[in-house]
Amino acid sequence: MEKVGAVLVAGGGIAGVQAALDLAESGYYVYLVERNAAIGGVMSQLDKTFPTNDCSMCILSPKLVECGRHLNVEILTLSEVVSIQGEEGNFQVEVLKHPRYVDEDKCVACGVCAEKCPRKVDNPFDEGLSKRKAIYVLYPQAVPLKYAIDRDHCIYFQKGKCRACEKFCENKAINFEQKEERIRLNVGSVILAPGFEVFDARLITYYGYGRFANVVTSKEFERILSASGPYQGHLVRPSDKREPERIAWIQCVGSRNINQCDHSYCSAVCCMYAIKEAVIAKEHSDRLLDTAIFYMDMRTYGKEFEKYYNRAKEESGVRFIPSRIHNVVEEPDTRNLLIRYTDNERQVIEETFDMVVLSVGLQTPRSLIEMAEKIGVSLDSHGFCSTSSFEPVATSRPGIYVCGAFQGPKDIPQSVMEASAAASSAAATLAEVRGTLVREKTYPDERNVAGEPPRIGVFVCNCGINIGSVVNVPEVAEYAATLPNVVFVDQNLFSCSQDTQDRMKAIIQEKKLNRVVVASCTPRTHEPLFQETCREAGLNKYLFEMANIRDQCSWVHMNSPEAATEKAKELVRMAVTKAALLEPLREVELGLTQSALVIGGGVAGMTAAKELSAQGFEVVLVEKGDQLGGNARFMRHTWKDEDIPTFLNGLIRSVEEDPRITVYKNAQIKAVDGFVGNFKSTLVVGDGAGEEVTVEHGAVIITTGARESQPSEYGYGEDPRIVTMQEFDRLAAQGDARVKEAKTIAFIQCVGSREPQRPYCSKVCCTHTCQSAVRLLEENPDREVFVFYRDIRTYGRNEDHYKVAREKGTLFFRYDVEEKPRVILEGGGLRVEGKDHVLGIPVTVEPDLIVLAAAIEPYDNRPLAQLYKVPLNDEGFFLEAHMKLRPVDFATDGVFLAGLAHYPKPLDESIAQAKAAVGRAVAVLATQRLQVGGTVAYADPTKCTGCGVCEMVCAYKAVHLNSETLTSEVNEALCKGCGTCVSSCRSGALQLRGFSDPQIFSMIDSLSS
Amino acid sequence: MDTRVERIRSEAKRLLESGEVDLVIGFRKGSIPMVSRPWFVRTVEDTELLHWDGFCSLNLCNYLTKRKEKVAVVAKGCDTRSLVGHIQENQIQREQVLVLGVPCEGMLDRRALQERAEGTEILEVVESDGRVEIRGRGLERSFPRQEVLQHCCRICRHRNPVLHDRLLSAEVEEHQVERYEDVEEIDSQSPEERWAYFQNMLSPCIRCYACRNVCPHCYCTECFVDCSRPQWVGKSLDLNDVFTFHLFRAFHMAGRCTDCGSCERACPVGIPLRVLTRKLEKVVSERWGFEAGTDLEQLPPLATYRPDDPQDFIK
Amino acid sequence: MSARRVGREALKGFITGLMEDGRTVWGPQEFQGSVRFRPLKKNGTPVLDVPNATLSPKEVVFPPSEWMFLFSTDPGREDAFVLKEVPQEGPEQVILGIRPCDARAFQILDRVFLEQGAHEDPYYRSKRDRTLLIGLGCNTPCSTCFCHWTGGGPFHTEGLDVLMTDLGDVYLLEPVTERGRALLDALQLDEAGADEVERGKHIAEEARASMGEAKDPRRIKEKDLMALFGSPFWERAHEACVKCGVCTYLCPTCSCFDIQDEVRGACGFRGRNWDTCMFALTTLHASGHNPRPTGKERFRQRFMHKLKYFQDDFGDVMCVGCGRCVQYCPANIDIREIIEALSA
Amino acid sequence: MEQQNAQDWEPKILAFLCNWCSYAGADLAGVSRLQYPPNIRIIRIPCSGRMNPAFIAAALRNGVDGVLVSGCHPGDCHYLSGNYFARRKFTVFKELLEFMGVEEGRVHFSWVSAAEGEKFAQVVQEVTEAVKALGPARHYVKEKIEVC
Repeated sequence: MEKVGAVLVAGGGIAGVQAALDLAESGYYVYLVERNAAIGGVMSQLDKTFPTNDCSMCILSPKLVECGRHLNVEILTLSEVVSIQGEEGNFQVEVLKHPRYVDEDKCVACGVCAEKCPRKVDNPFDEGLSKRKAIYVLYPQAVPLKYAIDRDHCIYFQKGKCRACEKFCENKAINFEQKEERIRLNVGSVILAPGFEVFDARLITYYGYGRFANVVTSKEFERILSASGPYQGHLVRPSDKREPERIAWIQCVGSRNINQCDHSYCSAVCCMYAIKEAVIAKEHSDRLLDTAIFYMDMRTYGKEFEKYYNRAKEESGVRFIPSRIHNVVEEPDTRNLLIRYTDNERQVIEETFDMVVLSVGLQTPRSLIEMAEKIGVSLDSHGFCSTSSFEPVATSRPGIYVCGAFQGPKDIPQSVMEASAAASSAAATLAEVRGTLVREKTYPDERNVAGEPPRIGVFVCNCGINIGSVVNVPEVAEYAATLPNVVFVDQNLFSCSQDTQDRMKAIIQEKKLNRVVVASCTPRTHEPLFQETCREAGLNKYLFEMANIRDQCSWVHMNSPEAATEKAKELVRMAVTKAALLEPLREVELGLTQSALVIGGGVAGMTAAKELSAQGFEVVLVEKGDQLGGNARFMRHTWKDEDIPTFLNGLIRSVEEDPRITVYKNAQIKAVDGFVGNFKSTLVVGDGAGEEVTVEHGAVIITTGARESQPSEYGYGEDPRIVTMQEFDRLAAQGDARVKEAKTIAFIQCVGSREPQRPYCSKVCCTHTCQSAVRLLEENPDREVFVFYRDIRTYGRNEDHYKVAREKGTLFFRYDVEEKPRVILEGGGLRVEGKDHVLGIPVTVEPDLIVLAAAIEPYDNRPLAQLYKVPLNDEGFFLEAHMKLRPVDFATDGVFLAGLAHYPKPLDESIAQAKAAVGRAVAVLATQRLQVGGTVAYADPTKCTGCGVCEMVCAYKAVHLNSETLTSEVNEALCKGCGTCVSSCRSGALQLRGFSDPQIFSMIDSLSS
Repeated sequence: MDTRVERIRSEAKRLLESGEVDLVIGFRKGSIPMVSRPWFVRTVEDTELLHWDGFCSLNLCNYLTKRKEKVAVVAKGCDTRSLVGHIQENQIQREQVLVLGVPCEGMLDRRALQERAEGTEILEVVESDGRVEIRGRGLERSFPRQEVLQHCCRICRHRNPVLHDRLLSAEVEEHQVERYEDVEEIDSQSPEERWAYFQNMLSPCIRCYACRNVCPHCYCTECFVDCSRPQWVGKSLDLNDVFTFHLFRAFHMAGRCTDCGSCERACPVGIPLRVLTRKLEKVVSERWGFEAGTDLEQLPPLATYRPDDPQDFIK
Repeated sequence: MSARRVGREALKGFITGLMEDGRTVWGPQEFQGSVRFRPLKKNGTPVLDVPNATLSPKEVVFPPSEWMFLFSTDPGREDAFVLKEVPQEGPEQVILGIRPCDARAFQILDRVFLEQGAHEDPYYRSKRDRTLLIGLGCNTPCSTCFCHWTGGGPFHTEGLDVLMTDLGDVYLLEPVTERGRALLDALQLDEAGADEVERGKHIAEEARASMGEAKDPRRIKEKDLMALFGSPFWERAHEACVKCGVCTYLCPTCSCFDIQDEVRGACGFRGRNWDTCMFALTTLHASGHNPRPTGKERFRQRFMHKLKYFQDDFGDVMCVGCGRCVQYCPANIDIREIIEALSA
Repeated sequence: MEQQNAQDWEPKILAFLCNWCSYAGADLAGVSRLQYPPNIRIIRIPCSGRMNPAFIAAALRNGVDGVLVSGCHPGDCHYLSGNYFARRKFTVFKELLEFMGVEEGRVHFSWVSAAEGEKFAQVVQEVTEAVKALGPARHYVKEKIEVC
């Protein structure tokens, strides 16, 4: 069957958006199917994101806009997948598209309809804490920014009359006649990213959610904190809008609970979001807000999480109370909430809180479970999509991939990672039809305007009544005509409408305009559109300038039309003044080497190499040791109990036999030159002097791994019966008597992790210990297994191992870091002395074997970090470009990472991350040419004094001092155009194209004249 | 003769003879009293004119900018701090320069001495034993050295070279003196008073740019005041433009100025410019714990940051 | 008898007398950390008992910045972009206490600004014509003074209208020009006694005698221009120079200026500011080319101009030996050494 | 008469906003129809790191009564660290400008995120009030030129 170079992505949350962008960038046409009226998913509802406290919308919105604008991403909103026929490479997907009742081509989101709509509805985006109209945009930054009618609440649909929206819509965009449509799409692959829903806290009746106004879910609390939320970011409680002084979080609501909700798994994200919410709530509060988190285990297992937890405890003063809360009681008068718990001394304490936040878990919605069944994708016992550890994004149906919370509860970076991994997997199956369905736009030749005096055309927009009802547009237009260099002025009803765009194009050509100013709305959303029009008219797109007389005049000065008009004139004057100084900017096309270098021959590195090869790219794989395999060589089972050696041998063989993969063992990187698309790396192969090999490559993936550390405590090294996890696995595999004959086994957790020298959780140890305990007890039920731990962090579905381990009789003793268990070697015997935290009594165990969960630590990554100009974090792991949304990228373009070099993680996550790195790398490699330049800095060598401050402040290593000439040079391929170097340059040698000193000074000057 | 002079000459001689350096930059006696002149020594004969006294205050780092040859330089504490800045800012390579460090007891203030001569021209100054004697027609007076030091030297905390390859005399004791009394006094005034103070202070400026040109850290090929595209600072003696020049000159010195005092000494009309640079010195020290030119490894304060830098002034 | 006398205590009255008829009287005054010629206020006294002022009174007739034209950039105005002359009339003025060296310097400036045939400078002309110079002889010349090398002397009268001699208790005032005589006559001052005139002569002779042997820069005129220009001497001579503008801005004879337009809002002016050959920008061409690319060329230009080109063109060196450049140079560049070297 | 003028007087305030956070915050204020005083004029720059303190000086010299510079919150910079470098520059420049006699309250700095429309409106309100309280710019303004 013929393969199809298009992919359908179901779900427009962050995972779906990422997958869609990666695929569109690497040569596939994408249908992005979203059941809501706009993409964005749950992330768009969040306030801040852990562990960086980034504003969620701020980091998400650029991706949404990019998606909305991408020529090869077709967004189908209000739509859902009904059925999938066909097979891998060629599916027929049936999509049900619900009517919006608003013509997307005509709606300019002026908002008049919603203003006039008389029907108020609970706003689900604010979790019902605020109202919206029956005609609505999902949220202000929505993509696509188009209104939709909520049929269930629309007065016209319910009662047959009203149609106010239709009456007031200047653009005639309302269409009550729209009908449901069934669309058939032919695609080569499908990616499922439908997301999750939060657990319905009403089901746990004893917490009073739904009955007590001040008991809210964590998701509601996100909206309460959000500046664009129901209370504009003022932290108040729902019952009386009073600022709370005491807030409690109750963890594991709908997670790790089989009594009320049948969810035995851990939802993996709640501990971190609760800490974040507590910290942010404190920041929001003017008074000293008391925050308490009631938990079972704090599961801060991710990168930078433990430090975040520590800071919350130590700096922000968030209280952490290890107690499972049995119920919440409301005080009827105050509507305060009473919580009772036992403290460390086993005293019963009662505390009153103004608010209680329930940290609700994640679950797969029922509708999704039904859909999965219909399309033949199998789910696991928890209702999540079942995948293998070795193919973590492949569903049971070939050609259909999965990412995000549908694959299992997880946080944003993991979802983003899987999204890129799923994109990569989908692309791999369709490699031969890459580029067959994508569209490319062509433009007329650019008119050379050099030497011409400026001929500026000014287009003043009414934006329906958005501008015109406040700002006196004719007056502004008349004024614009008097400004220097202005040769043409026009007024538009809607500048952005298609017909106006066509007219603008004609005018630019007819009047020989060489600069264009549009006075309308915000360049953040509309500049690309008008620039596009300029290009279509044969004008360089940088000869365009905007004056924002809507968002900055009419909308914010509604009651002072004269002042708004005056201001609009000045903004136009400033824009015209700058426009006169605009110059056509050049975007340079660079060729690139369509191959990659992978550094590190562990599972992550080999997976990356295989995946790249599957996508049709040549790969050089460099391993510093003498064999491939990395840490996996010492591992027996995945967390899903799959056999690792069999998988590993297969992988090594396929890598070594792959004609597109060149493997260098005993090799290291010595020197690196070049930049994205055009790297040149020099390897030294072999021992001693070694042979030098130069590799040209367009991208590099760093997968240098990490290692188990050598414990320095608990008598390690003093007795052969005290071993590390990795040693334990090896002994067990070899059938060593120390394991085989051990009757009593003690595990000690957090050996070297979560300590000052390694203030991070090693992530894999708890699950490994629980899994090992189960195996030991299965082998011999008479054994005794003891686990000394601080928090059991069997996140996600690994909680099952913890549960089974307990059921099989493993005894768990929690210890405090100040009061660690002690290992005593005496008279040839081993003894572990600790304390049972729950009962408060001493515990002594005399084991035959002690297994230490030794921390995972990075190798010395500094040399490599310097060569590729990428950063490390404080602990020596590589630091990605953005912890939330760019988990496998570096800030340096063309360099990616995966596996343990990034942070400790289990095999399936390493594999997913490796595939993700490939997904991102291919987005670079698949483009034949790189477009660089435009708004970039440049250095004037005659002014440059070579002080190097530009180089020091550039986050992208785009500026460097030429050691010969001692003057700075800007690499346009690396420059992102922030201008930090420019303003740091004392001698004025650096300038930013499009935002140069003369241009900005001219605007300042024009304001005063 | 001062043993330091002998050491300077003999080191210079040795370095030139051995070919270790191509050039030695030091001082020779000036053509008039209370002045010394930078002296560029390339031959052994010329070493005989090398000199050292209480008037060797010019910052010789000024002459190192973008030199290509191997050069030895006679340097006081402040000169070496400027040198650290120069090395960090790639104006010279560390390997290229051999520092003949001279621990400094402070340089003498020519203007203060002249004032003490009460109208009589000083024709000779003799330094000995912590005292300074001035002589002229019918004039013979002597003062404790400490009383007639330059202001920058009186409040200096780095009299010993922070960087040197040879030390030409025993290190002198460093003093943790209060550096910002005058700055704090201005700080305590109202904006009106401060505005009036600086308008008054800057009004004699003739824009001869001596302050800029004697400063080792002002090495821009084109100074912002000379820039014509855009020419945002006027070039006349309009006090607003003069003010802007001094404002931005000082701003460009933030975290770089070592308070060597060159600018103030060079100013022919006697403007106390250092109050501006020391204000910023105080800011970078209080905010970021930074002291210019004391650590080759520490990035200049405006070329680095800490995520938790103080930001009380930002809404 | 034409010499007059003013008792030290009567100086204020004398100045008040000068100010009648609306005359502006410029005199040396403390100005922050320096002594500058500034218009005297009513009842103000000049500082006459210090050596020479930091800046020469050149700034009275050739200000550091002056507006020449005004214009509007408002396209709505009919006269947009039309240059309009800034009116040049002003009051009569007297420079009181100008030293003989600085007065000689006015003669040098006259050659540049006035004696160029058709190219007379109206801005200078206007101020120069209404300025009378009452000079103060130098009783104790400084060690940096070398006016006698350049054809002047501590009591040299060339360029002055009146010579003033400090006799201790009394100032002796001797007219030099007719304008000077008329001014003194109009003021109805006491006539000086013959002994006072005699004492004045004696002080002048003593002052001259205290100055030591003069070197003669006129010998440089005889030297071959290209030989001087190409001399290896410049290589090392300029090394210590930091290329600031102190020497030229303080020099009473330097006359370079730069013309600049400045627009503020919808109005602008065309003005001129002092400039100096020490700055690279002075000769920077629009193309980016600079015929004096390094400090050496600029340094050489200054001295060649003063000591050679000007002499070749006008017969005199463009230096009056006031010694300011020697005194204020941050790097101790001493023009006397240059004169010696070039004339050797 | 003068009293009358002082009451009528409205300050002119110039704001420099980074494209990714504060300009977006201003947009959100607009989208949310938050009303704030009309005295402010906005110049968009890519990043607060682009902010050259000379722009502030130029604005004041040109007779602007107040200046606001706003960027992304620490850690949120679209260009990773531009705002951190900007913060250092602003620290030094503000201290110096005020030391030399420009009144505190003429020049303001803020961090406004893309989600903080409300905060943007509030900052503008505060800045406008602060500048109003100071009265028209007097100190650092270049004298006007009159041509008859």
